Amino acid sequence: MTRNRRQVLKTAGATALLGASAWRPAFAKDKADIVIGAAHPMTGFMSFAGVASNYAMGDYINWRNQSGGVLGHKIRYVGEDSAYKVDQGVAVVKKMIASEKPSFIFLDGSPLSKAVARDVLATGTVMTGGFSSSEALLDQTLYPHHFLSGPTFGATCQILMEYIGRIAKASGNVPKIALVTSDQEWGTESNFHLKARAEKLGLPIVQDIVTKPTGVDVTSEVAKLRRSKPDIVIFQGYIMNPVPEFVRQMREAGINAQVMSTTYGVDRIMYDALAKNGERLTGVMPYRYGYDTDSKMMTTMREYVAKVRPQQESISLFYIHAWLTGMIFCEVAERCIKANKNLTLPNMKAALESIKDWDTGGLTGLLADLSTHQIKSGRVYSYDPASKRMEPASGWIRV
Amino acid sequence: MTNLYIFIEFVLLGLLASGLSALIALSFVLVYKGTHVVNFAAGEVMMLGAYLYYTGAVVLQLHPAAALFISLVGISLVSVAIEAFVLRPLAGQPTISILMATIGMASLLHGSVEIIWGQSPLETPALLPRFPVNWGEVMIPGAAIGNFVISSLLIAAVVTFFRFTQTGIEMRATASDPVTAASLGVDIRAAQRMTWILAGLTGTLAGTLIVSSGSVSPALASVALSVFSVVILGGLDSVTGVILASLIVGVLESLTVGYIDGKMRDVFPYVVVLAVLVVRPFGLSGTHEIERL
Amino acid sequence: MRTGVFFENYGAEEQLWDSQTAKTMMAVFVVALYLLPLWGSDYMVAMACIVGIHLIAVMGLNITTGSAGLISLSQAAFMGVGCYAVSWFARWGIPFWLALPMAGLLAALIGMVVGLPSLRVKGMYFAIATLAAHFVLSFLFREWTPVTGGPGGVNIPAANFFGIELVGDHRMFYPIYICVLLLGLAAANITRSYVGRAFIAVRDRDISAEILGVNLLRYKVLAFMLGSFYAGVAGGLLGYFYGAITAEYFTFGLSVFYVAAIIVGGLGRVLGSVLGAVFMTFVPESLRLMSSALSGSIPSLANLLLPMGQVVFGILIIIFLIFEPRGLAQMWARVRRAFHLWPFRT
Amino acid sequence: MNTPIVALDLVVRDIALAFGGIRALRGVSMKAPAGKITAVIGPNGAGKTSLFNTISGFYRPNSGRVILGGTDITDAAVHARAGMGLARTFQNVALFSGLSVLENIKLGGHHLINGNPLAAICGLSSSRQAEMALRAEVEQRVIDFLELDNVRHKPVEALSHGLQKRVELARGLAMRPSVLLLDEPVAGMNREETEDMARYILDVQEEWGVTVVIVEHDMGLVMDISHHVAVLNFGELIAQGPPSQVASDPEVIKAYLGSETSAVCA
Repeated sequence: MTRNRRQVLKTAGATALLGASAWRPAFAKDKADIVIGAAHPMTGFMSFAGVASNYAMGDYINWRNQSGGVLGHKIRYVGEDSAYKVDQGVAVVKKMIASEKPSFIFLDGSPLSKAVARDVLATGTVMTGGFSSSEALLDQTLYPHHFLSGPTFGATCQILMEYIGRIAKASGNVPKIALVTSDQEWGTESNFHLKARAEKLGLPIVQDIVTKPTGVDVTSEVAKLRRSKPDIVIFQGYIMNPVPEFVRQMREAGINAQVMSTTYGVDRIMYDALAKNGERLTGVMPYRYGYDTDSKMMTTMREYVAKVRPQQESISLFYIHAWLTGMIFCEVAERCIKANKNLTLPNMKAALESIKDWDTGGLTGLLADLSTHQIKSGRVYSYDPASKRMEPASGWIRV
Repeated sequence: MTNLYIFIEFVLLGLLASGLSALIALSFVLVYKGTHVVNFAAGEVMMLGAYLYYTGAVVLQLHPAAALFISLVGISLVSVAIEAFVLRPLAGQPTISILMATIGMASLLHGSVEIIWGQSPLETPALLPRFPVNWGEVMIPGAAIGNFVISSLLIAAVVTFFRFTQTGIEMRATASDPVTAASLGVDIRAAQRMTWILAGLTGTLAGTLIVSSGSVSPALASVALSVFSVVILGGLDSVTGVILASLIVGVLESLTVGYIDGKMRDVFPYVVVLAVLVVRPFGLSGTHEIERL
Repeated sequence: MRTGVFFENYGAEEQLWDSQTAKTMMAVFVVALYLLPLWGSDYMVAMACIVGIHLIAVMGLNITTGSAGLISLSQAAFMGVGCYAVSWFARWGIPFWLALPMAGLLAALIGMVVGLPSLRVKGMYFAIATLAAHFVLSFLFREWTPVTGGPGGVNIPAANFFGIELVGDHRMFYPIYICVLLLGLAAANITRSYVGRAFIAVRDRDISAEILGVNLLRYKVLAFMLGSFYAGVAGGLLGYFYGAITAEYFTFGLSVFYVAAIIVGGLGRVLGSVLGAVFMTFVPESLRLMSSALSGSIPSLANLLLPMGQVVFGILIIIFLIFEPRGLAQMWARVRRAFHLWPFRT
Repeated sequence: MNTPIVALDLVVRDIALAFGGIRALRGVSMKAPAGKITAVIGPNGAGKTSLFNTISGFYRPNSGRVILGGTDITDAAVHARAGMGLARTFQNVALFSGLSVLENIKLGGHHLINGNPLAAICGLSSSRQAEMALRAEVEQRVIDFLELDNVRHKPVEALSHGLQKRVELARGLAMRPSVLLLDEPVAGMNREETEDMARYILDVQEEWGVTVVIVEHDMGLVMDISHHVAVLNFGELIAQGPPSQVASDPEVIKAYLGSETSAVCA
């Protein structure tokens, strides 16, 4: 039994390898398409992000193709729905790898990124990026093929704390900080880094509250917060709810602390909802906002969206994130082709890590450095009731 | 001294929060009493009601009260439909079938809501004025009191309805012994239909109260799941039981947040529930079904 | 073509497959299935692996809920137990073929701990009690970071079979489907032995069963533990299959999915589990494929079609409950009979 | 496997049973002699079925003992009593709809297969053999005996009420009982079915030598087949003895005139 089972396994393994390495044309010579796949959470509770990211990748790739593709290579885009379910996502990715032979795949978050890592590595010809800024995904032994199109949660928190620290130094009085964290990876990881950084800078964390992700009733939490009379309350791990209600009750309870957040928590849906109650959000954003006019790539983006989807009224963080990821995919491909190398993982990894002072067309403010598989920069913005927008409150900070 | 105040405050907040959960729990109990089904679609019905309220108040620009009325009417119709097209055909089927049917309903409603209104949260106008209360060191936020008062009034209304109105009494009769009730000329179908409507209404009111302090999103449905601890603790078929249980759980949650950790908030009640199950399998005051051969 | 079945002795009649034809057909099917990695596309193999894992969990639930009538809403949670278990066993260098049954046993053990208090109540009350168990377990998955890796989840090193790294679907396929076969046979044995009879007796009329000599508590706990064992093994395989897993995977929704599968497939029958698991996995998948195919041509319609999944799921459940309460297995039986009697009866 | 059945006598002593205020049984003492047919009769609500349920352990008596062949089983676990030789049928048919006729009958032999469930799950030959042996015994000693061959594989719902009652009897016999309690074995049967059942009961008692205890309303049947009759009224034993004697007992007649005049036709 065992022996012939082993044989079967061997043959099976062999066929698998064949399947993976079947296509191997001297890539640069004939103008083969570059295939970019994506598993977006287009349905389910992350759909607001997934729909945007799907549009973004499609838009960017069309735009790029219209302007000549990557050194004459056309780019083919395959976007599918993962519903933010690991099963479905994995099925999608496996199918994609099998049928489309993509060189790059956009993934919907860390659970999926982790779950497909092995298969992706096994192909040896695929690089992945996507949502989630979890530090875990930078582990080079497990995920050498993956990169983050922005700073890790940790880095963003670091930026925020640095900012608070500077203000404190300038004004001379040390603010009392309270953390309100949603009980999920993004929240807890940020929470950890915020605390670590605060300790380093000697900023006192007076309260550390953890809520469930879909918390509805927050009265007890506010009561708890009230006792510690914070000057700054940092919300982590919330796209929107229950922050507005939380802040509203804070005010009723006489807490007039400044409200802060980072990355996914500083998008329009959040600052608009807060603004409705006359609140002014402050937070770290790794990119420029969609309405920013100082970035030429952002202008291009806006114009393209206006052309293909006039009904889309704003450009969300998730859209920018995916668009930038598309840019990075193409940049990696371009560098490989320039060096006349096939799109194998080692080559692509090398290309990625060679990206040091890369102009993202201003999306990231500073020139991007992806040598560590992430872009460790961001800027603090503050809501301005006059312009009804988030306006820069600091310069671009690299950590 | 302050410590005492803190304690009082958390207890008070817990008690006030229990109003809403009692209201939701009530909608479970009504259905269980009437039809011996745990209605897993309760959360979705609640959510649908809230969305109807949103549609009325925001899309149609109606007065919140009018919007609420519309959503109540809408939910009554939905409840009737559920009863007629899903549960009536399944009458006499084993428990699991009926349980699964309600889960199917839940999925159906959830999907439909997402198709119609999308998944992202939508702003909803406030239904009640917010009047925060300060009492010495103790401070009660705006929404809490209003919600509690309204919910307790509603619960009281439902209870009186069952105690004193003809329909209510007939419904109780049907619940306890359908055959006899029928033989005494009670229209069982009507009674059961009424049960579902009533459950739908209580759910909708709870849902609307919740969302009227901010925004509505499909996540609202999961609130019903978190009320299960109350339902088990109180006993599936005991109104007084769940009222008592919701008070206990409310205080428990509030104190957990206050003194232990917000993370524990969800799970702590369930630990208590499992413990209680060991001692009182049918909850605090659920009736022990007498076995017959 | 076979028209009827005749037996020489009782033993023959109680065989798993009642006739030579059936036996050969079964054999052909099994062989074809087991050669899938050689003829099937990568995608087919991948889907087959996922279905296989779900199938194991479903077979387990079909013992607990289908045969013994204990409605369990915590199957996914017990899968989680199995998954985290193998992540630890792997760390201790225990080979996967030993880790899997151990994971099953651990899940069964925890199943017993949960079962004993819950089994004092019946029907809905029991269902809700298992729900409580689900919440407690999934809380532990999320929060007990030293053991479960918290929200970030755990990594499971690739299964290693005497030097062969079982990475990729083509290699994971065999461990999965060997488990499917073994556990499937076990389930079949249960249904045709006194154990299975006792389960059904407990489900149909527990008091009468007790008076007829069935030890109620013993068999209820046994049924619950068996279900948990299957879940544990499935969870273990899941871990090896994905290599990394987060607590988000083992949701209440997944447990519900399994209950739906046994209802759609057919309560208390192994065939029911198979049909249910396959059907419930492929309906949403095909729906997704359809919509993504449409999204090319008619984007607007596709966007509408995408969230249809839940709606279709719900409608399916209800339709089955109302029109085919005994599930696909029953339909299959009818079709089969129709074939055997053809052309004598049409 | 065909071990002969040892008939035991069943004795209840001063059994008292109360549900809240209602006193269902008030110090009932009676004896069902080994290998004989004993009938328990009495008007509706006299406590006949309560007595059966107490004997099988479903009700726990407030006082009094149940003694089976000299051993006190009052506190024995309900399921354990099957192993001690106590079998019964139920007033309103209690067959398992999920099982075929054959499986229902085999379930009676559940306590005879005292193997480890794991053996069965792994399909070890030992447990397969046990199954086969049970099947063989059931086929030869019960199914043929009660002429159920042609309905073997039918689902129980498909059977007539009369047949269902017979399957219940078969299941009782499959338990290889020393004492067989029959709760209204002919309730709801037509004349013909009743006569068949009567014949079967007699055959059981003669060929198997089992102690049979019947609760029955049908006076005709009771007087025809039973050797010993006990009369309950309002939870009290008002008479017992041979049928003829009991039938003429003034107490009994009064009790029945009080309720069921029809009964005196005996």
